Amino acid sequence: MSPDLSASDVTGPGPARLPDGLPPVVRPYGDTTGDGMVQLSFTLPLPAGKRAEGAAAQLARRMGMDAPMVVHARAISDAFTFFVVYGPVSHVVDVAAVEVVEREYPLLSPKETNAAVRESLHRKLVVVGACIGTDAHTVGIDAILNVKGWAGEKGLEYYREMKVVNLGAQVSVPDLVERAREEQADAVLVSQVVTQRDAHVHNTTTMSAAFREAFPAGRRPLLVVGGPRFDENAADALGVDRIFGRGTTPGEVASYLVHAVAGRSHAGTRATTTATTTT
Amino acid sequence: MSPDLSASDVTGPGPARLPDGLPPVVRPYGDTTGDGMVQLSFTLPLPAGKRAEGAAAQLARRMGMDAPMVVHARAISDAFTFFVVYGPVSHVVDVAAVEVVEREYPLLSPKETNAAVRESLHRKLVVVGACIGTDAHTVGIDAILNVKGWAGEKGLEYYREMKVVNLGAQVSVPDLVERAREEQADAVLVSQVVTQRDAHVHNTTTMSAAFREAFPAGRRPLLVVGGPRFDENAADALGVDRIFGRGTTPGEVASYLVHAVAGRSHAGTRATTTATTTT
Amino acid sequence: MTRRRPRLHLDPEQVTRARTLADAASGPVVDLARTRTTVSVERAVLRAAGLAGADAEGIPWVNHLVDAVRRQVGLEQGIAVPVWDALARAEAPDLTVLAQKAAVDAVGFTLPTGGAREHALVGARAAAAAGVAGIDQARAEREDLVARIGDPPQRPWIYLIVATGDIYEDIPQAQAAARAGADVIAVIRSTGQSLLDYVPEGATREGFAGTYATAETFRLMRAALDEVSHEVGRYVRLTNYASGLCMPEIATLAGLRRLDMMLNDSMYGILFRDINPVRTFVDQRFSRQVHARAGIIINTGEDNYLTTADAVDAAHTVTVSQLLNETFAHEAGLPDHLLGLGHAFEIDPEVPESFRLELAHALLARTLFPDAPLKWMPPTRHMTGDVFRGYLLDGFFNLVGSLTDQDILLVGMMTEAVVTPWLSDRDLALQNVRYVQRAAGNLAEDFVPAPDGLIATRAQHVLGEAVDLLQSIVDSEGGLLTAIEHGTFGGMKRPADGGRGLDGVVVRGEHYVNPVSEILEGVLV
Amino acid sequence: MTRRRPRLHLDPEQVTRARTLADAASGPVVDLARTRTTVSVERAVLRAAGLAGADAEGIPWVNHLVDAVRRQVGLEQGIAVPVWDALARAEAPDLTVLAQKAAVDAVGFTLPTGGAREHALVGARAAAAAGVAGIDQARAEREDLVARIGDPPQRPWIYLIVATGDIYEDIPQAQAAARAGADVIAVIRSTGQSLLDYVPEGATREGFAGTYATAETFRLMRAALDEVSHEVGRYVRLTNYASGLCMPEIATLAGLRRLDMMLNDSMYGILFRDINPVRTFVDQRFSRQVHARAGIIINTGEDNYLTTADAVDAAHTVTVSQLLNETFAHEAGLPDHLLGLGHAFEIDPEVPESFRLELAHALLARTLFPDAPLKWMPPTRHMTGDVFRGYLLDGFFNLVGSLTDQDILLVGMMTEAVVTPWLSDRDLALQNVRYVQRAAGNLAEDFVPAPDGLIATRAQHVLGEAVDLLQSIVDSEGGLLTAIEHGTFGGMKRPADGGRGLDGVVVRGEHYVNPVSEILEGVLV
Ligand code: B12
Ligand code: B12
Ligand SMILES: Cc1ncc(COP(=O)(O)O)c(C=O)c1O
Ligand SMILES: Cc1ncc(COP(=O)(O)O)c(C=O)c1O
Repeated sequence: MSPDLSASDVTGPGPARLPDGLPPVVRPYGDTTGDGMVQLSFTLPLPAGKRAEGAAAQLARRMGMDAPMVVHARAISDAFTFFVVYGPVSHVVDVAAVEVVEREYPLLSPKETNAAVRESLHRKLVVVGACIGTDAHTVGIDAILNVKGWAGEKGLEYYREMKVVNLGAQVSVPDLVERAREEQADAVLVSQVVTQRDAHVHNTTTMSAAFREAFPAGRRPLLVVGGPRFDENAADALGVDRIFGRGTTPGEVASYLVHAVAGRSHAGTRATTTATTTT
Repeated sequence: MSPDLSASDVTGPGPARLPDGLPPVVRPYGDTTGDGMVQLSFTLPLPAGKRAEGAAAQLARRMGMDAPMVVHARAISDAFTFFVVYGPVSHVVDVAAVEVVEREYPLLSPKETNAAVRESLHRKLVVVGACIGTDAHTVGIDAILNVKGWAGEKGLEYYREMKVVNLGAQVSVPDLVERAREEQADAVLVSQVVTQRDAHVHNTTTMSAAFREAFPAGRRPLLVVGGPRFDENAADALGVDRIFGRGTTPGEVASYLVHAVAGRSHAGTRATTTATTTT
Repeated sequence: MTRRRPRLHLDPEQVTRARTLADAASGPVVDLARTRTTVSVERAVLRAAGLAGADAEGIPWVNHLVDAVRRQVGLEQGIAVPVWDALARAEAPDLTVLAQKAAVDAVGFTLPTGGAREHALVGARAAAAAGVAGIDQARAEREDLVARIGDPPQRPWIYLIVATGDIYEDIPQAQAAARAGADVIAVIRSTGQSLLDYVPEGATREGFAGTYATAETFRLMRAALDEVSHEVGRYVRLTNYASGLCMPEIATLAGLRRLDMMLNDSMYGILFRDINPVRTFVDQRFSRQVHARAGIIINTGEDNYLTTADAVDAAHTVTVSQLLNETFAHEAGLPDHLLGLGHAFEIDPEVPESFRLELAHALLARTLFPDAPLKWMPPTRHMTGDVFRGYLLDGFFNLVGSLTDQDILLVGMMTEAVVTPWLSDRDLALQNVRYVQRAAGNLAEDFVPAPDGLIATRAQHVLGEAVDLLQSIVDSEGGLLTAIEHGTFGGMKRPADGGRGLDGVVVRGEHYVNPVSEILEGVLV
Repeated sequence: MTRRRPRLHLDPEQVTRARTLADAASGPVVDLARTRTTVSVERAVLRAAGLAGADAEGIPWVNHLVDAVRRQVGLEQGIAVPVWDALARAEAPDLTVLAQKAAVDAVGFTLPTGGAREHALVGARAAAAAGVAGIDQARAEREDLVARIGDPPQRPWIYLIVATGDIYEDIPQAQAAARAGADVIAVIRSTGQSLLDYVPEGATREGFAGTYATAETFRLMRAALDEVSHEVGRYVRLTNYASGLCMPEIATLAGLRRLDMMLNDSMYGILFRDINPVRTFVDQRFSRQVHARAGIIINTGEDNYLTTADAVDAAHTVTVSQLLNETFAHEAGLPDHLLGLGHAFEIDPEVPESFRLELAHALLARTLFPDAPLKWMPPTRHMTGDVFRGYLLDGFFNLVGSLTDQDILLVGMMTEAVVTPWLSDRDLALQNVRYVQRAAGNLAEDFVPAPDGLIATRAQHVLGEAVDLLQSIVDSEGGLLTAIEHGTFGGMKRPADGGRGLDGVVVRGEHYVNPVSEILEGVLV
């Protein structure tokens, strides 16, 4: 009878709210405020049996589930067992401490974006896009770039004040650097969808390193990567300027681009102008 | 490219095995040894949005998932969001430290059980069974007690040397204590299926306390509880002698009973003989 | 609702025979019920008359009053005469005070005759009429709301269970469910409530695996659903359970509080709660009369048989129970369109052709009861902790619902074998239903069971077994009561003189009067 | 396999018209392919002749040898004459040493005529014959194993993907999958392999999202599946990908290593890998000739169109592609029973009646290609991170497979939108298939699309659109190549002179000889 009572200390009525109206701490919700309920599934490389079930419970406990219920155990072979576990976790979520990439730019309509580009650059904003490495998933980058667009919004090609060069799939990093220089790109947009063995991370860091090497600091084009499995908070770690994740719309990207490109310099830090050497 | 390498340190070929042939430590397995992959789902009492997704990732991180992928977020209402999260957990399972209730008794056939009862008690072994409290789920206890049995094994009623009194559903604790005394029960078998708000825990501790109060130490019948959501390691905490979980078969229970009742005393610690007062 | 062309041919003679046998089996039981009353029936009369509230311990005043009357003068004449006589004698200004005094034995009850009796009856009948008027008003309100807000656009209606134990958690969950597509919300009751011989009071927050059904939880939830009905543009129905020892009172409260459906099976309490068979049949007849008046759709509980018996072997017991529920319901005045006969998708998924067998059973029910709003219930018994598999089974269950024109679809939960539904389980479950209903669309038009194929053969076979079982019930010495005693349904053996609540049954005396029944049975209007 | 009564009526004249148009559209492309060779076709000849291995950098000897010959004398006459001439001239004792020397330009190749040419050809033809004999032997082995161990007892066959990137993780996963019910195992290739103009060597462990296809990974996996085939009592088939720049070589290795099916689409490489169209058509014709000889079932890739185009709007492009794949395959000698034409369950689940539309499309393919082992592919595009919903969609996909007599069922994974399949995903997916196949049983017998209902109308409509599109391809100036250039398929625009690998295409000279093709085309036997 106690779990919900203790829980309402945490999230119930009363406690202060964050400025945005959210509760400062929350717990997962099964059917009662604060019950902390979570569902888990995983495979352990152990033969099915009590011992494996105990191991599953131990793992769940290590994950913070004090009283795990191992509700399903199925032998996948004589060496692996699949588990479903339910139970309450003791962790609370500290909502105030949540790191989110808040939208740091105003959302503009295509018209506003075009006006802002004219205003700040006095020329077209040049965007070079590609799927790099061996990745051939172009639907995501096409969703952002092609006129057709995504989720009802037109892609960047539709913007009169943007010049879009879409290099397509499986572009090598050297080719991308080269094209960015040739086109005097303001921004390079890269898509990475395959994430097995962290392919997206490796490819992105390779790409950003190549751009850092090829362009003097402050002169390289804006580096933007996107794909469904990126952590939007990882831009610094990956050496890029911005990451866009699952469900990004073209309008967001366009708005970001004017904001960031215009913000960077009014003189124009385009890719060639001051290019040095490259490989 | 590293996760699997680091992982094979843990479970790969080479490291010593436990006496039972199991690896000493394992990690969850997605598609590569040691990748630590786990699937999670839960609801947070937050409106859908980046902040809620960040909160979901935070929770996953607190659960030990260093690089969580929040792959699905769906608004259940304007106050709740449901998440599916995938990713690797950093925890390892220490297989040697897994607590399991190992079968402490030999598995006997009905014939052997009957012989053992005759041998040790020189009379029938008396079992009183019930669903206590408000629980009316009798299928589990019936599976153990009724002749029909479970999973191809006959129930205890089938054993010639057992006397089974099945009280059915929603039996109050005082009634159960009373019947146990009347029947001079060697063992009391209790089923608890409803677990919401820990009903099974409350009912079991109430029951075991009542038996402790009603019988002098060492004279109370063996207390056995069962049900699909019990933690088999919790016998001490619940004040009972043995817990049986999901998928128990009648043969296991019968084998345990002869082992435990015979082991306890050859004189016979039956419920009445030395009963004192009760309420 | 318009029925599609029948897809199953049943021998009309056998159908007639099945119904005739069901009538024959129920007849003696109805006679038994007509000649008895129970403490709960009498308490229901007081509740209809407006007596509410409870003492400090939570024991309702209706219980105190009925117990006191019974102690002093018995219930053979019913509660009405002694109570309204006492009021007429100004023992107390109103029912509540009377009950309070009765609780401490500070009132003397009598059984007047002649003028005094007539006088008492006038008071009682007025009070009862006011109560029934309250039920009528709730019904009119419902009809009005449905007319204004509208019914769900699709069949089957989507029926969802809420079961937190706390009415204040239930409400937002029910509202979220309605917003997400639920057409009917059922608030499950706490374990153990059905064995209480009183109805708890107030906005309870401490149920186990369900929330206590009280006049106040009914009111709160109905108000919450009215609010959301306007918002979603469909009248969202509310369901509870008229079963257990207080079935007549719960039915009365449901009528007054505008509940829209009630679980109300003719044998569930006997079989699954070990409630005395006679008590059950008496209580049930009264409660069904109330439901009929209130325009409440009853939901029967044939699904329950299949949780203890095998769904293939015992398929015909479902049919027999449906036929019995039908005849009992008709006798109590319920028309076909209020008969939510139940059946369930409970065949072991390991059985070959299990999906087709489910289709056969569901079509059989559909064909036998063309005008009843059938309630199609999801897999429970063969659900396991494998929630993925469970989600799939629920999808196939939903598909049977669409292919066989079911009317009410109790939404299955992937966590059936794990926990009472979480908020997210319900949301996922609704997504499942919506996907299946939308994706299958009018697929029923392409579903044409081969004339001599498995589906047709199986349905005919089950009907045959049902007729045989009914025949054996009618033929056996003690009829239905003996059949129940012998474990015919769900394998449960329940003797007519066993089980809970028998001491609450009273054989009606010659002068028995029940002013509520008089109205419901049309003796008075 | 016996086909059930047709459930869909198609206008036979329109069907004939569709096929005539497909033949007309493919004709010019076949002519193009007949008159050209590619570096990979020539390497395939060397592989058939037994040349294997690679230098320290992993560049295969076949590449070195073909490149050297091309540098020195060109490939217009094919690789055979210059290579076996060099051997005849004792430039090296065997092909490997010859290649090693050629790699460092330590051999001089010539294009002899007269007796020397005839002499070289004798050697080349003997080597080619030995290679083809190896393929024949593998085929005979398969036939023998199938006869002894048996085929899967049910249709559709269950086809499962393994994709860890590491052959040593793949093997136990594939074996586990077979034990759990898979009839066909496909080992997906690493991203990027298709753009390599060489076939990697050895037991590779470092693929991304797939494992490198090599002679050795083929061998290891086939051996592992032979082992498990005996264990499970069904011959478990192995699939890989004959696509990309090395299609002819991969096909040859597949034939030699007894692979059983190969992904091999006439236009996939062009559209989805931006491989030059001419290169693709030339490579493809040769690889299909090999598949025909090897008794390998090809799998076409119509599913891919629906990942970029809408599955309802573009349904007819699937039909057109199937018809083109059919005509190209027939021309290359593949009989119907080796034609695993593809199609997929990719309609947006939000579309009303989506399930019936899927049934319509699947029945259309079934009816148009009654003798082809159709490959039915699962939802991918509309799968999301909601793995529960995904599991349900896969169940409905499986049901379409059963209702419309598909032959090969590519098992869908609930984690489609998340990760390459986990061990547990595969196990859950197989459970899903097994449930659906068992539960639905012979439900197809009750599935009778209403004659003028949605399903029939939709199928006819799609066929009509397909005929129109074929007509416009045939009518347009440059035929199929121009249609491809204009983005007709999957919205991808691929000009005939664009894309990767064009420089590997060589127009055959007057004296071109391909000793393997001679055998495959029946010029020599
Ligand atoms: C379509 C598809 C294909 C098509 C691709 C066609 C094409 N021209 O793109 C085909 C059939 C060719 C294909 C092939 C393969 N695929 Co694929 N494919 C998919 C599928 C079904 C859908 C992807 C998609 O189109 N999503 C829709 C787009 C709009 O979403 P998105 O990419 O997330 O993009 C959005 C955002 O992320 C963001 N965004 C994305 N990029 C960028 C870039 C910038 C700059 C910005 C600002 C934003 C942005 O904005 C977009 C709009 O919101 C997914 C499964 C799934 N349901 O997700 C698998 C999937 C992506 N594929 C997968 C794999 C493994 C492959 C193969 C490698 C398999 C193989 N070994 O053969 C091959 C080879 C491809 C290769 N070399 O890369 C895996 C990846 C696993 C992983 N996480 O590593 C997936 C997840 C399937 C699976 N579970 O196995 N695939
Ligand atoms: C059948 C069933 C019913 C039937 C019960 C019929 C009957 N006579 O038992 C009916 C329809 C009556 C019913 C009613 C209710 N049920 Co119910 N029911 C189930 C169901 C579908 C199957 C349970 C079952 O029979 N399992 C098969 C048996 C053999 O397994 P078992 O009990 O685990 O027993 C095995 C072991 O645990 C062990 N064991 C069990 N007891 C013992 C005892 C001893 C001594 C030993 C040694 C071993 C042992 O051995 C057995 C054999 O291996 C489950 C869902 C599910 N699929 O699990 C819900 C379920 C148990 N019910 C549930 C609920 C909430 C109810 C209700 C309270 C709902 C309501 N509010 O109306 C009611 C009221 C019942 C009450 N007062 O208790 C919940 C419990 C949730 C929770 N975890 O708290 C469940 C999980 C469904 C759900 N998700 O909501 N139910
Ligand atoms: C027909 C019927 N009545 C009543 C109930 C509720 O049972 P109780 O409230 O007695 O636990 C159920 C449970 O599902 C039922 O099916
Ligand atoms: C027909 C066909 N060929 C080949 C492939 C593999 O593509 P690649 O190996 O070129 O990445 C696929 C992928 O699904 C396919 O469908």
